[in-house]
Amino acid sequence: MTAPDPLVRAVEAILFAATEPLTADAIRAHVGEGANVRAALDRLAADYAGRGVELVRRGDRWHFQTAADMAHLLRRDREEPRRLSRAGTETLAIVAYHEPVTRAEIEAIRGVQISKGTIDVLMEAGWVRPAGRREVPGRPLLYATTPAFLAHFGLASRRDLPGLEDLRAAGLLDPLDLALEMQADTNEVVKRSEQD
Amino acid sequence: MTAPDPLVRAVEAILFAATEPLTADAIRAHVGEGANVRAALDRLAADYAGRGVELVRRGDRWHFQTAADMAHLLRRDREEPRRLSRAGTETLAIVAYHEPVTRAEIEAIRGVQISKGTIDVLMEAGWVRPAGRREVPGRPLLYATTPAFLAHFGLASRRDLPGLEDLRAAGLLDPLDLALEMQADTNEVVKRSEQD
Amino acid sequence: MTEPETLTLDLDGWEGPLDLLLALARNQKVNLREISILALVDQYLAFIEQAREIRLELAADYLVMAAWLAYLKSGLLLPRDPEVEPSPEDLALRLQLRLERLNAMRDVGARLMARDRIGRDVFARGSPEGLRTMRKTLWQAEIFDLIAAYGRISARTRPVMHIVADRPVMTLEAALDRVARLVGSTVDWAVIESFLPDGASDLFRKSALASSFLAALELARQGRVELQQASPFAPLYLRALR
Repeated sequence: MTAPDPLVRAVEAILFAATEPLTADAIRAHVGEGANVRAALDRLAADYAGRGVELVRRGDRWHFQTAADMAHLLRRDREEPRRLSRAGTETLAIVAYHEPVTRAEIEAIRGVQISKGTIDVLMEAGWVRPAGRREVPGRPLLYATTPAFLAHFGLASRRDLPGLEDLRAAGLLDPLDLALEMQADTNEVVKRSEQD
Repeated sequence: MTAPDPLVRAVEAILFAATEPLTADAIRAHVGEGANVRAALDRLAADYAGRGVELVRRGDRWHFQTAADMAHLLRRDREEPRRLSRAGTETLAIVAYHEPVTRAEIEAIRGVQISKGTIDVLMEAGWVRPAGRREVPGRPLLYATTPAFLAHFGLASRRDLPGLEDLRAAGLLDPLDLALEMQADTNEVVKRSEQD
Repeated sequence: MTEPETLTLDLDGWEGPLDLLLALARNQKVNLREISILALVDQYLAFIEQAREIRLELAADYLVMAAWLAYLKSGLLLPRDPEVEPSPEDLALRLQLRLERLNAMRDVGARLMARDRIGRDVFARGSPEGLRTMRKTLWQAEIFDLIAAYGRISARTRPVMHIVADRPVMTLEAALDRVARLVGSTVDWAVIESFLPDGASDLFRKSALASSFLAALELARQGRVELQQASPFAPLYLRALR
């Protein structure tokens, strides 16, 4: 490596020392206002490209992590992160691809009620957060993903979600009223068949 | 940086992800027997020389650490404004009007005991300092105000503090009794002028 | 197509009727856009029938879906009634869309889980030094707070001298003298106000009235005058007792 300038060294040290991904603003709080942190980050990303450790951007936060192709060397004697249940995986996908989304909308897509614990597990993992309320009767809580979600799954932004464009083009991410409408139909059929 | 060979990249990733310093043998357990780990470590040490992060050897163990001269950047001061408590304000006022005073004298004047923290806060704020000891049995510590105290409160000297007569004139002394008496006088004047 | 027996054994594994329908649809081994809804409905109803035969407890939502699918099936088979909205074809399309939607979320969920994940495939620094924020309290107080505090302490702890303004008053002794003297000079009942000095200021009159009243009570106690009052707050009369 060529010896970098003091600002690059400072940003490098700060990101190495940080316990979580940092925004450029958070870095600036350490190195001083007026520092061109973005330029330093770009320089660092270039310096580390192709090394065993890489500087990556996740959303508006940056962090160092080991190169993905080193996984086989590092996995040994490490426990896998807790495996998410099918309900958890689907719920996370629905939140990520539809956010912000209500619990009722999640249930409409899955066609089944979700147990209380499902969203709790995702929030505990730090991947999902409450994101205000939808201004409709009942003001249901909305859920969205977090910066930690992007970091954990190695996404530079939500646009990097796998298959996002294809799903959008196929109309599969359209608003959910169609699905909800059908549920209403179902309920109506039940009522009718009860009357018969 | 020039792109390093796979072994160097592997050792780099392993050391980065390790939770504690590793021996060359421990690294070899990850990358495979027969690997020239020492050569890779030397190459890494050279690569990182002069950067914000350094590869250091402690005994027979290796680890990355942030460069020593960057330590001051890993800390960040944040100032949080906070209002002085009533006890703190009163204690400060007594020190200002009576300095130098002992803690026992402050308590006698306040008529209330003061907690240890109260004077600590005033010293932390930089407004009060220890000012020797009173040469009486027990040699109690004396407290006085600081130049920073004068600066903060916009006083050229302690003589600028309003005296008791000023306080009385401003209604700050025994304010309740005075106010009532004045009101009674006013009422009388009104009645008299009504009779005239 | 999977044998119904297998499905029956697997019932606990289904996350609701839509999940079961999707599994059945996937078994048609075609793109979900080309599935036969009628065949799907038949498979679902057959499965529910099978479950009932072996007296398996079926959750209500499975039965609701069965009822809805039976309704959909009859709509698709019978000659079309233009009065019925939405049309059975619309309903079939929506069912297919729902299955596609769920299928898509299941797919991308799996793709998400297969990404290079932190702590499994890629790793953050194992022992970061950590960044520290040193909180420094910036104590705030104004000069007025300081002065007011000192005033408060002084008020609280200094011996307080109460100065009563000099006011015109008639003492009890003076009133006793005056009332005793004046009541002796008349024989008739006289109202107490007639014992008050003329031309006194309002404040002095009040004081004189209060003192004269006390004097009247004292003289009555001594048996020197008698008092008379028709009702509370009515005029109070005095006359000398002989």
